Amino acid sequence: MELVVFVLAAAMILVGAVGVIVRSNPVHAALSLILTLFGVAVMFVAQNAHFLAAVQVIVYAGAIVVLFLFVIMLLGVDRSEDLSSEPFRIQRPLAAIVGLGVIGLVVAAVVSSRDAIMVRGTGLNVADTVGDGDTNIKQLARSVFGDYVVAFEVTSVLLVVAVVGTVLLTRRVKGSGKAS
Amino acid sequence: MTAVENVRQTNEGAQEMRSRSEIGARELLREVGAVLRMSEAEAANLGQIPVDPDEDQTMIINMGPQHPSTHGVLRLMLELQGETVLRCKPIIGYLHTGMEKTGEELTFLQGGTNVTRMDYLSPLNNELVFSMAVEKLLGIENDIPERAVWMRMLLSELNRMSSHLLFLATNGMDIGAVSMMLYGWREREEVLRFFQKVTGLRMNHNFIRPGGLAADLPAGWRDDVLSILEMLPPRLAEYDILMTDQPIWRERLQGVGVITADEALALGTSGPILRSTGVAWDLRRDQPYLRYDEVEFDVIVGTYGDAFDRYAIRLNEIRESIRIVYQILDHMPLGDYRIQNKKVTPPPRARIDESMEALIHHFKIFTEGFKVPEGEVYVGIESPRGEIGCYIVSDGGPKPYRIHMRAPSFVNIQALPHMMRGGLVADAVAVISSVDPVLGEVDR
Amino acid sequence: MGYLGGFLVTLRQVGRRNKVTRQYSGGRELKKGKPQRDEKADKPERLHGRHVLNRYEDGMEKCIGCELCAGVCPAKCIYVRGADNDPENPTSPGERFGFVYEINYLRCIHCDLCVEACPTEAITETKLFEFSFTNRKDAIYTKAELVVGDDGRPQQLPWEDWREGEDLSTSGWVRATAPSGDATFEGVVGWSGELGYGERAPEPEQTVRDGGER
Amino acid sequence: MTDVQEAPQPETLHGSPVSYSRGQKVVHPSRADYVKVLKKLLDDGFAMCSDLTAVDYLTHPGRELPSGVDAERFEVVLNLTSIATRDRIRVRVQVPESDATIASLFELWPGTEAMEREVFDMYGVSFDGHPDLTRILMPEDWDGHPLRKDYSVGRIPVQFKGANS
Amino acid sequence: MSFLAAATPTTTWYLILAAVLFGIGAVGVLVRRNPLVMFMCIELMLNAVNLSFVALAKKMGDIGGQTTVFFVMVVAAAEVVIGLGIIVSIMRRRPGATADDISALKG
Amino acid sequence: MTALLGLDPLAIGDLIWAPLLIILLKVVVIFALGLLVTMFMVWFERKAIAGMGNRIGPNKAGPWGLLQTLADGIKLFFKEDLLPDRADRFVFKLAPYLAFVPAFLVWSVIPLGGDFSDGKDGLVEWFGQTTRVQLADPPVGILLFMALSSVAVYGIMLAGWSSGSKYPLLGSVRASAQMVSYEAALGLSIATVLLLAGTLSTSGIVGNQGGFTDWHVVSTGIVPFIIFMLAATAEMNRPPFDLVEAEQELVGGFNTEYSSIRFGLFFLAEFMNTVTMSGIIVTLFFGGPQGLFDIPVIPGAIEGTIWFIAKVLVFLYVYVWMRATLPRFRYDQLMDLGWKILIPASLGWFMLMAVLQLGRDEGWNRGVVGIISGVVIAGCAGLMSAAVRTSRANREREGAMF
Repeated sequence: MELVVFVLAAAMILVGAVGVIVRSNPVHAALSLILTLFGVAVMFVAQNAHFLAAVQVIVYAGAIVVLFLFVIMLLGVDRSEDLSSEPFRIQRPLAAIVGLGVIGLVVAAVVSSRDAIMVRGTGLNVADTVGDGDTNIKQLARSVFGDYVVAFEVTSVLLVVAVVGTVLLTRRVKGSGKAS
Repeated sequence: MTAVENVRQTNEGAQEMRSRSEIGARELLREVGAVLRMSEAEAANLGQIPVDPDEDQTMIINMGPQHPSTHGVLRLMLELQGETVLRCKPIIGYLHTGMEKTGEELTFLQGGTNVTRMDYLSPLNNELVFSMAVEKLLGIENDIPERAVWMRMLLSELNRMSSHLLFLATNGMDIGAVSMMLYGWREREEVLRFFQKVTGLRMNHNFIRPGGLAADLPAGWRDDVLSILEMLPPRLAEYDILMTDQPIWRERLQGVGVITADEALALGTSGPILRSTGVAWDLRRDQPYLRYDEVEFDVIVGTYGDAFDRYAIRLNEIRESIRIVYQILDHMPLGDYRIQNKKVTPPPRARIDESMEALIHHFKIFTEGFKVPEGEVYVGIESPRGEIGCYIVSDGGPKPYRIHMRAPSFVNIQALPHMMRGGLVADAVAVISSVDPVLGEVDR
Repeated sequence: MGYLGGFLVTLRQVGRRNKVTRQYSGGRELKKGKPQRDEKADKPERLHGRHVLNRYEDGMEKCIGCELCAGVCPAKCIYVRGADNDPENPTSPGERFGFVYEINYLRCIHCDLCVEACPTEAITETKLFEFSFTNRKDAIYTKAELVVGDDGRPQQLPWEDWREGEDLSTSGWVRATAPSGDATFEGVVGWSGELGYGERAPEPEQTVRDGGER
Repeated sequence: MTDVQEAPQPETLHGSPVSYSRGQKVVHPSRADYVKVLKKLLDDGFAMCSDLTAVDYLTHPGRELPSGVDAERFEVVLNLTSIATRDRIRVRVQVPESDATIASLFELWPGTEAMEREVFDMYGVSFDGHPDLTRILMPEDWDGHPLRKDYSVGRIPVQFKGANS
Repeated sequence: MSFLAAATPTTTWYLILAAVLFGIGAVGVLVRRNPLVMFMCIELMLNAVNLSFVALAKKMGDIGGQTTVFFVMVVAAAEVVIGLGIIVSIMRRRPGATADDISALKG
Repeated sequence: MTALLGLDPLAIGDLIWAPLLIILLKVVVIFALGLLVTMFMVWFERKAIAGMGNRIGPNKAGPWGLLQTLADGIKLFFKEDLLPDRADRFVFKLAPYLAFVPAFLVWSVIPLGGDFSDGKDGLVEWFGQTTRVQLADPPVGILLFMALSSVAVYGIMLAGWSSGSKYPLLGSVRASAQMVSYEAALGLSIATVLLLAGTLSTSGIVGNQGGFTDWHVVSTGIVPFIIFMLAATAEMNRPPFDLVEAEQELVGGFNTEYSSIRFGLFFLAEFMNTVTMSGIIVTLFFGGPQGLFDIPVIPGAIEGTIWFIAKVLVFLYVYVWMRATLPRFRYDQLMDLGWKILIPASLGWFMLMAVLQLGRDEGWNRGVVGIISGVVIAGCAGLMSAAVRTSRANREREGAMF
């Protein structure tokens, strides 16, 4: 059963990922990205990370990709990009080589070090065994607001900075349009 | 340049709004209303900017002729930046049926059936202005029986109510208050039911004729009118609660579609649009016709010239009309409802059997129509939408040589681009609604 | 109040007795023979509807083929051709009768000018306006369809939806008996008798209609 | 039967003859004086141009005009309204067929824009200086000007069953 | 059902999947020129990392992995907001800009 | 695997046929119920709004027009399916399903009934099996709802974009901005509930609301409920926030180019959303299937469902009522309401509740905590309104951009 889930989700992830890089239309690329994100969310559930799965969908699919689409529509750049022409002839083969190289290296590292992965922490509380549905969330909350509370605060600041920065970036002062 | 050459130059698409890269600065300036809105220096400054089509992503969108809120077949070309309206160009003519040409083919007796179809929301006012113009040409305008005059006032004011009620309905609908739509129609229905009782038709009555009216008021008319007058005020109070007091409603209309008094005058607008800018111009009071100088009523004016003022003016004009109708009920005299002029009015049916002369008159009026002396005349009255005027040239025959109707909506529509500029698409809808154009009258 | 006041207004309408709309489906008969639940709006006396050609009380047709109605029609929707009566078996009391009489209802605007023009009160309008056609031919009513039946009632054609009372008084009655503004003719009947109805009473006098002397 | 009641001494307004039609005041400026007279009328307080239309006098040439005004085929008719004095005045300008052009009043009353377009559309009278002289009611590719008297009315025969029998 | 139960995906499977996803994302960044799509490819790479974090968190029994993923998501959101802001302001000025035009940022 | 199906007690232990059948039955019944309720909702809305407009409403198909929706559905199904020339074919066809599926999935996490009295925790005995009257009860139930409602925007956005037409495009741009803006207020108002409930599971949230005073609408103060109600209305494009469709402005917005059954799916999704959103409101704030009193005669297993339906009906009526009464907001007013009022208010209220909760846990003096937090919130509100005023003044000074 778990295998079925894995295979289906992996297929979603890979098809989506390939779609992102081969679909010429940005909207289609964004749709493929959603497919990948959903696959990843399913993987999260299979790994007992329910909360993250939900957040994955809410944040990534619900906000980030919506923003992408919003920008695409706002700018009207939804015309298909011509993928057949390339500015540097060497770019694509090079990219393929680099990509394959990265994949190969990481896979090799994973395979060679698989025995080195050992149980380090106190273990994940899983609802099936504990019998409390919220256990994963509680554990995560304790971690975020306990051990990593400084990181949490810094991230909040980062978000605020991002919001303010974006507002400044896109604000159009009257008269500045003439400058170009 | 002769006219014929000019025609050849205007090819398909000439009416349409063109993209900024295709037009010069002057044309652009005119379209955004520079003539009215900006100081010369400001306009000149604007004109010097080279228009770079890539600089801003604008979109030209057609609102209409098939759009739910363009009140028929009005077509607006809007240039949008995001949702902000930069330019607007009204394009009309989709309902053009050549009524002025048809009017030249119909006798003065039949003419009523033609003009009544122009502004189909206030048909009685159309008939009234036509009849008054014909009567002026005939020289009988002072001989119209009192009862006919007061009946005309009664019908005209009731028609104003029904027209304004429909405005409230459509305005509510355009802003998204769906119930208001039905309430407006509901109340208008009561008025139309009275019209149906009087004239036999709900609209396009052909009831007000040159020389008087087609028939007398039916039995029980006073009770019917009174029931309408008693029904309306509480309903209007409901509208106040539903819309006037509603903060969303105010937010949607206040400060939207603003026009100043100078602009409104220069553009020739009349009626509630002109009055919303603070100009108290109402032909009923300022150039009294019928017996409007004998009744008491207030001319409702606005202050800000925005869509809310125009809404409030129409709402309160219904109240004023109620006031007038009460006075009409008090005044309504007995007597003839048609002028006793054998050339204009067909004889009573009972006389046909008695008198050969009456039969001849009957035949003459219904086949050839009555002849109207040579001359030309313009009569303007206050229709619910503004000044409706009738310009008739007669060559002495039974048919008008030229009949021209000054349609208030046709003129008012020109104010749309000036009111819409800088607003959002939703504001554009509110503005169209607040101008309340009737396309039958615009295109004629 | 502000935001919430309107809610009371809308809520107050719920359950109101006199609905604006009525149970009406365009005159379609759902089940043959069963009484219809559909109701039509009440029609006032003067309503302009489909025309009829009337007959005298003795069954003679009133139309004399004078073409006044065709001449006055602003929409040019009436076609009349008169013919001489057969002296042995006259169709109408006069010399001539309407041999061909047609109205094209695709053009008729129901302005009632024909009714006013008719010197013999031959053409009047009933209160029926629910008649629709699926082809242009059906829209042209010939004399055979327009003329009243032997009981003086309009013929009820299969595609028309007649209801109680719609064939009773006709629009022409008010205008034809009206004094055209001439006070001396108020209350005078100027209307010849009709098959099925006899002579119609005149409208009440103005003073009565206006609710007493003023 | 005449309705233009000439005053004992020809009345003029801003140098143009004035007549009265059914008691309504009518000014008859020449085409050359047209804009000038109207500018003066605007300054006189006629702030609103209620109506602008035209008449084609092709089949009715013998109409009454005050002396000094030559009848031409077209006549552009304006109705001005003064809000201040609650007054109306009518302006009739003769426009010859051979050169059916007249100055536009767009600069004086921007509201004449649509009305002038309508006159152009219906009569083929051109308005010099009009910013956008295109057809307004008729389709852009329409031939001719429908309200001219030599433009036929056109008829669609009404269908009857017995008309041919 | 037995053959399905026989092969249960281990952590290694997840890690390899993450590696492939990361590689695809990297290739996308190198190949595509539309800045928006490049951005999406970066999201792919981030997701690959997230996936491996979660897989390892389960394997190693440490909630810290999931915590990290949580932070990555938040940072990703912030990054996207800023990135899209920049792209919008560039594209407004020159529609059809590609990644090559971002050199305009150098001012 | 149990993780995927949620914590239904049926699924714990060995898979045997009877529970599996019950699960399947539940899926079928709840899906059918969803469709049925939606059909009823369409009829109900039309009938109720007709009443408010002094009309009769649907009255021909079936008794009191009950089958009107079915008739409309059949009609839509047999209509010609139009595909605009400039449409993006694949996305155009995909979009209705993207709108439809999430609307139905939310239905699966709402507790439709159950016996919450005497610590029974919503479990009922049906056919000898203990189960919940709820399709699935995942530990992150309410987050699932959030996720699905944020996915639902794709159907609308993509429908507008793929039509290749301008009005739908405007509609879809409006949709995306509106959804993103109101999602935040929605989430923050839910957070207040979660703070009290201490769980993300929907049945857990219901279980936390025992008596009337424990209903979250009371215990969180009424503010989060009002915010949720407004944000939810905006989230599902109901009037007065139906800018996405706004037939008076955008002709129909995103679904302008849709016809036939594809339009039907959008239509269905919209009304399904209304129903599910009412269900979520009842679950979050009004104690879900928990009753105020015992209804005599009726067994406890069904009683909860009756209460649930009654409460949902109230909200359905409120939605219809709002549609009949309120004029539509304008785009900028909508954004102002979302960003300047709802989000700060929900955030402030969340902080207040958090502080009060903390105070309760730590045993602080309630009055002091209340006063201090009140002062802080008032200060923040003052700052906020000052900022809003300044920006409005700036905007007015700079005027519309041309």
